[in-house]
Amino acid sequence: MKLLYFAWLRQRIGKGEEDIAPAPPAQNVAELIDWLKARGPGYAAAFADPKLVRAAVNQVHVKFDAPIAAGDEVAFFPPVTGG
Amino acid sequence: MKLLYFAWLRQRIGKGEEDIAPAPPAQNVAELIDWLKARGPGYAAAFADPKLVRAAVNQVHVKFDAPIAAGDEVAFFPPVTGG
Amino acid sequence: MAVRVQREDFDPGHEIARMGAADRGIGAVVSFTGLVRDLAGEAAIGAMTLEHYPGMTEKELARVEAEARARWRLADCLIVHRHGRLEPGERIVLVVTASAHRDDAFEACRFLIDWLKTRAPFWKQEETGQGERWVAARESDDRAAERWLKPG
Amino acid sequence: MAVRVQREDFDPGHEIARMGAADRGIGAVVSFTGLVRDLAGEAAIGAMTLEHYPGMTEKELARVEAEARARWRLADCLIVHRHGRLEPGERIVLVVTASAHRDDAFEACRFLIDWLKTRAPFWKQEETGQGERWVAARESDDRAAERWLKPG
Repeated sequence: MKLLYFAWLRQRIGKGEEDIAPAPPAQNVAELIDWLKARGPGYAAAFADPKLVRAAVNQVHVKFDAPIAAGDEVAFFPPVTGG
Repeated sequence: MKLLYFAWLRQRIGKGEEDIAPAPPAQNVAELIDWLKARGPGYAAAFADPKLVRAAVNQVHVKFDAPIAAGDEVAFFPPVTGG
Repeated sequence: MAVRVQREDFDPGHEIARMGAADRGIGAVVSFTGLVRDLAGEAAIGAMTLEHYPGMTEKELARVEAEARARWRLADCLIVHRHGRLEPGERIVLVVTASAHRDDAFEACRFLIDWLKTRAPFWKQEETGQGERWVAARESDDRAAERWLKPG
Repeated sequence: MAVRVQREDFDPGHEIARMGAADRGIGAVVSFTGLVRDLAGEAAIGAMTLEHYPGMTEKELARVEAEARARWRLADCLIVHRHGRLEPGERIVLVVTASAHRDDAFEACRFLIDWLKTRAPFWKQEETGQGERWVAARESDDRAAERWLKPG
């Protein structure tokens, strides 16, 4: 599973992307967040308030109950501020 | 009194402007239209359907009950179609 | 803040760039460019001639522009309207508005074009295969302008 | 119909002229140009850096553009969004829409900028006198986008 982090999530976690193999034992985005929070203080800080976090699976905006699978690209980021 | 005609009113009347002195015996725009209609067939054709005509006094849009005076510039034209 | 009535063409890009560069508080520049279409209703248009009322045109455009500045927070705005003979594809009118935020710039730009279409003394005569004809005012333009009379 | 994500500046005038010249049935071209302001809230901005999600950005912009084309009659439309470091006064984003009539061009242009502000994965980091900070999403942007969800 390929994970991507943007903006202040990237800064808190200390990297912009990582490949995790075997894939984490998570059926959906919410479970993946819980699994990541246990990985270390940077992850815990990044996901401390999940209301500030948005997710995309395979480059499509999703809610936290969206299912995920081993080959997916999952991205986490703050609400967007372009334009 | 300076009178101006635009678009198809100008074409029907056969001129774009004229000075009328002494000023026509009209207290308002409606009376001026009645006076003009009696001047000849071009004028009668131009003002045949007053609903198709708009007026300005001293370069300000007005309704037909607007008062007019000897030194005024009065213009007649169809509804505008710019832009 | 300016109003120009002219025969000559104008350059929307130049006006947008100039307006955006004038003030570092500007976050949004909206432009409307009106072009001569080759189809008006069913008849193919060869060209059109825009007649106007010199003197009154400038006053009406300035009045409309002052109204927009009173209703929205604008850093700048510009109306350029051409007159004379124009062929399909040629630019007729340009409205550019600049503001800190896009709401004001969009609303004011839309107001200005809606309003000048019913207030500014211009008349279009089209050249078609069947001869020349004066363009009738569109009810939809009246309705577009009237919605700005309602509060909110 | 195009979407571009790039570091380089763009030229609104060139895009407006190109779009207007493509089709003699186009009567209205509307553009929105977004610029970097030097004041965001109270703090003076030295510059900002726009981070984005390569791949997803282009897909989201294309999706938003397809939605606009489905909802309005557009002859053409274009979205250009920059990323990287930008200073006050620099252009960030351009939306241009072209249609036979101004209603469609205005509505679609407004929809596109409202929608891309809440859908396109860009994040702004501002450089202020007190250091760098990430710009928080504005509730007003969410509301602006949400109004397009309502029918009519």
